[in-house]
Amino acid sequence: MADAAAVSHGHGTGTGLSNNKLLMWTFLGSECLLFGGLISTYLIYRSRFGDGPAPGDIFDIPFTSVSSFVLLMSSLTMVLSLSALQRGDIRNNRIWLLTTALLGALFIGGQVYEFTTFLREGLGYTTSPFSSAFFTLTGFHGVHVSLGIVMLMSLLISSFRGTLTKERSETVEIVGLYWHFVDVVWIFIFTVIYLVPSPTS
Amino acid sequence: MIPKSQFVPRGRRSGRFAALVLGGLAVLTGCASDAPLDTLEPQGPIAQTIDELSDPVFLVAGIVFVIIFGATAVIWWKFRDDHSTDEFPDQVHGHFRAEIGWTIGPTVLMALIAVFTLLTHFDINSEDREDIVVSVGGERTSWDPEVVVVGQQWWWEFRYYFDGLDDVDLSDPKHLPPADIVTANQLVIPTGSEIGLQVTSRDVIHSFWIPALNGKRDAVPYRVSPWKIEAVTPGVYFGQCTEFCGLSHSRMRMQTVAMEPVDFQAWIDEQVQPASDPAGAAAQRGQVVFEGQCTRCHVVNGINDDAGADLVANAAPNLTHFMSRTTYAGGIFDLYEADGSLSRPQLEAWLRNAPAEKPAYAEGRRGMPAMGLSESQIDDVVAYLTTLGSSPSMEVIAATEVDR
Amino acid sequence: MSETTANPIGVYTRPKGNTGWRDWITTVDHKKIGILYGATAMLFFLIGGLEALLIRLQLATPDGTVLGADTYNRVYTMHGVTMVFMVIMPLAAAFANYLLPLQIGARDVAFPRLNALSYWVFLFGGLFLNMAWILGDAPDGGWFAYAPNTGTIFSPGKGMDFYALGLQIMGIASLISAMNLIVTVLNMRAPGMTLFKMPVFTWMILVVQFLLLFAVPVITVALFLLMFDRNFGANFFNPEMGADPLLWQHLFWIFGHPEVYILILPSFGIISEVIPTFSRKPIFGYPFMVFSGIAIGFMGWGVWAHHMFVSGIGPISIAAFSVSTMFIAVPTGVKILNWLATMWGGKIRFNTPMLFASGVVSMFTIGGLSGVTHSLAPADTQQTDTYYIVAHFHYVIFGGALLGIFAGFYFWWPKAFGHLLNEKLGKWNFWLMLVGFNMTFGPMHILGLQGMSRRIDTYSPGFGFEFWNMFATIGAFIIGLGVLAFLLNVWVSARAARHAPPVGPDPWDARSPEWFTPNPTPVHNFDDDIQIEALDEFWHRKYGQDENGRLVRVATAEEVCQDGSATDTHLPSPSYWPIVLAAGLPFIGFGLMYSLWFCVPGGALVLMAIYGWVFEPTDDPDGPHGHGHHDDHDDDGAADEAAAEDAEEAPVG
Amino acid sequence: MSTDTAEHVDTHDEAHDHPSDRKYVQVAIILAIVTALEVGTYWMESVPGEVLIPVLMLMMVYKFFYVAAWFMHLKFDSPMFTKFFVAGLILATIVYGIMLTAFEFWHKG
Ligand code: HEA
Ligand code: HEA
Ligand code: HEC
Ligand code: CUA
Ligand SMILES: [Cu+2]
Repeated sequence: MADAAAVSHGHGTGTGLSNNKLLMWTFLGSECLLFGGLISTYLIYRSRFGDGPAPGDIFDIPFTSVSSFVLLMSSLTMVLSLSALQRGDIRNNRIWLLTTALLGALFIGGQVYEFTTFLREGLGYTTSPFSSAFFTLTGFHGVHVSLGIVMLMSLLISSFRGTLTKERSETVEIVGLYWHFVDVVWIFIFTVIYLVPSPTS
Repeated sequence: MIPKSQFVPRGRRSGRFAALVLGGLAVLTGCASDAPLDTLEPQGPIAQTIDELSDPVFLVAGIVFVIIFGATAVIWWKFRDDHSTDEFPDQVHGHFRAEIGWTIGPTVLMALIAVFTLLTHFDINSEDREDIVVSVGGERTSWDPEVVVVGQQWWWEFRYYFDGLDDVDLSDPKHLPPADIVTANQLVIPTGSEIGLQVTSRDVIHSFWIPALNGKRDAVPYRVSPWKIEAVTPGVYFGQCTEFCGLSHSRMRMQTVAMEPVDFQAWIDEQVQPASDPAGAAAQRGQVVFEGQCTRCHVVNGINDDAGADLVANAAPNLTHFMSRTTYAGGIFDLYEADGSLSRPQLEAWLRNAPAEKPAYAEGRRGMPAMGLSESQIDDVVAYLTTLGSSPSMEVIAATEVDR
Repeated sequence: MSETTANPIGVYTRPKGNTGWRDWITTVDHKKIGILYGATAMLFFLIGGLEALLIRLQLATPDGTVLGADTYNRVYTMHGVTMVFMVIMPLAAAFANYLLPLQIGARDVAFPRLNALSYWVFLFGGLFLNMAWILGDAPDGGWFAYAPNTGTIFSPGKGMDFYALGLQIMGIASLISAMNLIVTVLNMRAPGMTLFKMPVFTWMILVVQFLLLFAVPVITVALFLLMFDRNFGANFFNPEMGADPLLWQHLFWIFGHPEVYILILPSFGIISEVIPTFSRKPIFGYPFMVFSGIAIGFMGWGVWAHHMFVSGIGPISIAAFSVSTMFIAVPTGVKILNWLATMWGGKIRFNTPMLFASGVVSMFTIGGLSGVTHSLAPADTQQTDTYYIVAHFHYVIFGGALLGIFAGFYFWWPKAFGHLLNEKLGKWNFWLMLVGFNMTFGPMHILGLQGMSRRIDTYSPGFGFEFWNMFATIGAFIIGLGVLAFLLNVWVSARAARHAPPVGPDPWDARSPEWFTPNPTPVHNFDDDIQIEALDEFWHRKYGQDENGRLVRVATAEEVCQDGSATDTHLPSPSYWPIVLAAGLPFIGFGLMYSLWFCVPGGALVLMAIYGWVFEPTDDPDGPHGHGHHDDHDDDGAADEAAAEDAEEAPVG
Repeated sequence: MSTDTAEHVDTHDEAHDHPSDRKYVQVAIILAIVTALEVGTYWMESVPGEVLIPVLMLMMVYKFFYVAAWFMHLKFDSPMFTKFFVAGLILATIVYGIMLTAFEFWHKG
């Protein structure tokens, strides 16, 4: 009877929206406050680099631009994979899922490279409030991307086991929401942290 | 003795009244004169300004409370179910106008209070200082009266720079530039002048508070916060560190000693003198011990300079004029007995094993360690310490007494 | 309408899954979870109360020697942390879990397993934090843990690590349950129940969940930064390296102020149910009640720096925050006056729930008014960090939140356990608590204004503090007697109920939809969907108007109530994985503190649980774990991912 | 509401108003162009900060909402989702904005 109720009273009562999707959106709303806090911390500390390297000295804008671009494009491939699945095109769905994961991995690779370069140039995690805030913010973002990759790989596995079907495209959509969110956070970070001129020592 | 209070605050009764209503216990308040930290007994114009804001608000709060509570009591009584009828009460669902009324009413009331709050707020945060002419080492200077207040675990340091603070770099509280006067736990000010304070800390956050003279201001490490203080009548005004600062937070007190300007000048004259070599064999032996053991932390002008102590805070009380203070160790011990003689057993106990007298993490380089002195060494060091500075007036000594 | 009934898989067989401890640890039933929350929180309440009694013993006389400075600092810190995070919040969660689905006419919450997860995470977080006592290093930095006193230099022990990690873990619990309940309220309401037909309690809980949703991440950030400072040498709060200690204060209080409304609003919700019922009138001004709750929720975000009036932020900031704080009195005042107006003209029965609710109205007002006196920044420079503040917040928290929760206990006890609590003991409970409470905290106003600082382990004679401190200590023990009366009541009533007839469906002549179910609530909640036409639907089915427009009873409660006889309702199946997942978190915590090796079993547990969770067959907990016929069943798959992500990300970072 | 029926209805609806892959690619191209413009400012050293920063912010906000609108489907999905997201965003912006103000961030830069 519940089924009947759900359908027939759909508009009067619930929102008619999927629980899962709503859950993901509430979560993303919450994440805004998390990243907001980290970004603000960074902004407050970006000029407090002590004797260590300053952000303006050390950022490699061309390099980061490339990896930002990579992440941006992964959003495209993500949405393409969803749209493929919604059409029932399992093959393309898999291809785009994999591409997305690879692009994400490429981004993470770029971040690892960036971090090691910074380390070599004398910017350790404990060097200054600036360095701590920088690594924490971008590290948090990196962890989010990495978790996204894990989710994408799980989807792929699930797809190969035959359980990721057109009917379940919502799962892909929800992972996609997460993925795009991580992307827009980076859009923010890239502009505000990298492109806006930073203090130099 | 120094009169405790001639400064008669206005509007006090209402505040007390409301406080009592809030406490719900109207009868039994203690007499305030034995409460040296009382916030409702302002002794200076700044505290007075605050009091004049809060008293009426206490009153308003008291009235609101009486109204609400009265109404509640009436309702409870009048509308209790006395089983006299089976009638159902009217099923009233609301009354829009009434509700709008009691939305707007409090809004207006709060807006009114807000106006006065802002006026007072900007008043007590404004600077209204006038230069004071003092003579320092025989030279007359015009001093913009500001004192640097430095908190550290668990005592206060006060630094006087008679050339003004414009050229003094306060950005690193652990390495402050040498000052004309450095003292501890008792802030000495002249009466009748607004004294600026620059409050900072060397380790964790503390809070500087002399309730009779002004509200509090946190001492935040590596931040310098302006504050001010003013006393009208000479006296000793008590204070307590009010931001939790670790183990001995409760034992971190301070006092403000307000003096007539002439007395203040005399105080300056004494304080700017460096220590001279003591007379007397015991004191001389004591000095040797002191130089061997104590100067690694403590400064005595004329013996060692502001070198920085072997402590997390990088500082221990400057002892050059130790005897000119009436209290020590964060203002928790009296240095003198009521008759003006040295309170020797307590001081000896302190030198024997300071952490036993006042909890500290001495092994963590916070607070004064047990120095492991022999009893005769302690006697000698006490003899030496008594040569450092001259004792204050009996008035000040008497006014310091709290517990007796 | 729960998602399981939407994916019909398996029939819940009552006897099998419904008895014994196995059932309690695997349950996903919101009612059981509610009870678990409540019982756990009451246990922590005894611990927190014991700590309070120790505080009072130490302060009873000047130069007290009961605890010593070091222990005292740990005791009061743990008292604050315990009471806030492990007592009031979970008690509110207990009511929210138990009642919210019932009040909206739902079969369960939207994500039953996530619900179980949030309880277990809370429990393990709380145990983890209290483990600090056993391991000899309870946190000692005060509940708001101001930096840099909480850094490794000034707090070298493990205490503050317990604090940071423990709160972090409990934050995960709050966040999960906030998301879950928001979705539940939005999506699972009974047919006809529009948002503005929801009971006020549900509304207040909804507002609280939004506050949690947005406030928890802020303290999460703060705790992460603290943890990185302490464990990995970061420089967020190390002023010597150029950091600013005020950053911590901002982050903490951006969370902390919404937090105090998180503490109070559930209680406001509870008494908004109790007062109408016992006044026999509808709530006065329902829309105002709802909107003022929302307004409090909003305004609560703009006032945090009133905790920082003396910290040295600029005068302009102080002025702005001072004024914004004052206006919070407005929506709160609307509530108080609307409760009074609800009682006005009513026929008030002073049963125990109503006594407690009336206590809230008057006692909270005292606390609120002292709050207003703090909001005047200049006045607060005298008040802050004195016992005047301690008086304020105990009046709002104890006099507001806790008394309200006790009102809820007495009111809904029959709903959960099928019998009433004893009225006589209930009155003892109430009066002892009320008198003791006023004796304890009333004098603190005076002490504070006389200049007694808070967080001092001792005071000297001569400051005028002696009398009232002794008085307050006596009061605290009277509160203790009140608490004992409650415990006694629980026991006595349960025993008495064995021989007494059942309470029947409607002991209070209640109003809201949770009373459509029989007492105690059957596992499946509702036999049938209820069709909601109005606020107070339950009441409206019992009463109508006769030809003269007079109110008359048209139906008995038995006629209106469902009889709980439905047997074929599809229910979510129990699961092991929530508890397993949660059990992994403390290990990860220990790993970060002692040796990263502990993280291995912790992480393994978490991973195993996530895997198990995702691939769990949903019909029978004891059945074979093969792949069933409902492969497509993954109703909270995304939720799992979100949760898993939190769970992993939070402690590992 | 994840009944099979509801889901079915959902997908059905989506098929109607979801943009085509072509549209997605177009969106991506626009995003790429804006990014290129943004990065381009890096070499414009002569532009003063007062001009540069607002322009950068504008482009960032544009990208941000463009992704949210198209890739996250907020443009055609239920406004409820937008509300959650925007609520978080606005709250974060205001609250942290005030916090930065308290740190005098805007003066000191
Ligand atoms: C349940 C929790 C709770 C609640 C609801 C409140 C409610 C309020 N609080 Fe309180 N507060 C705390 C818990 C709470 N507080 C805690 C725990 C602390 C200390 C933290 C710590 O330092 O450890 C604290 C500290 C605190 C401070 C900081 C004090 C300091 O440390 O210096 C301030 C300052 O403004 C403040 C203000 C207020 C105000 C204005 C309200 C308002 O919401 C109150 C509004 C209610 C009323 C005003 C009463 C009813 C209204 C009427 C009857 C209408 C008519 C009234 C008027 C027109 C005035 N609170
Ligand atoms: C959130 C809710 C809450 C509650 C309910 C309470 C309840 C009580 N609190 Fe509160 N308290 C806080 C929150 C709360 N507190 C906070 C946040 C702080 C600030 C901490 C800080 O500064 O960091 C604080 C601080 C605080 C202080 C100040 C400490 C200081 O600054 O130095 C004091 C002092 O008296 C105090 C006393 C009490 C008392 C007597 C009770 C009583 O009401 C307690 C009543 C309960 C009992 C009496 C328990 C009864 C149990 C039994 C009788 C059974 C015996 C036990 C067993 C069988 C195991 N508390
Ligand atoms: C490792 C550092 C250290 C050493 C060595 C040390 N002290 Fe101290 N001393 C302190 C500190 C810190 C305080 C402040 C303690 C407090 O108030 O909590 C202090 C306080 C005092 C005071 C009280 C000062 C006041 O005005 O409050 C006296 C007197 C004193 N010390 C004497 C001595 C003598 C004599 C010696 C050597 C025998 C000595 N100290 C060695 C660190 C030290
Ligand atoms: Cu210093 Cu408290
Ligand atoms: Cu607050």
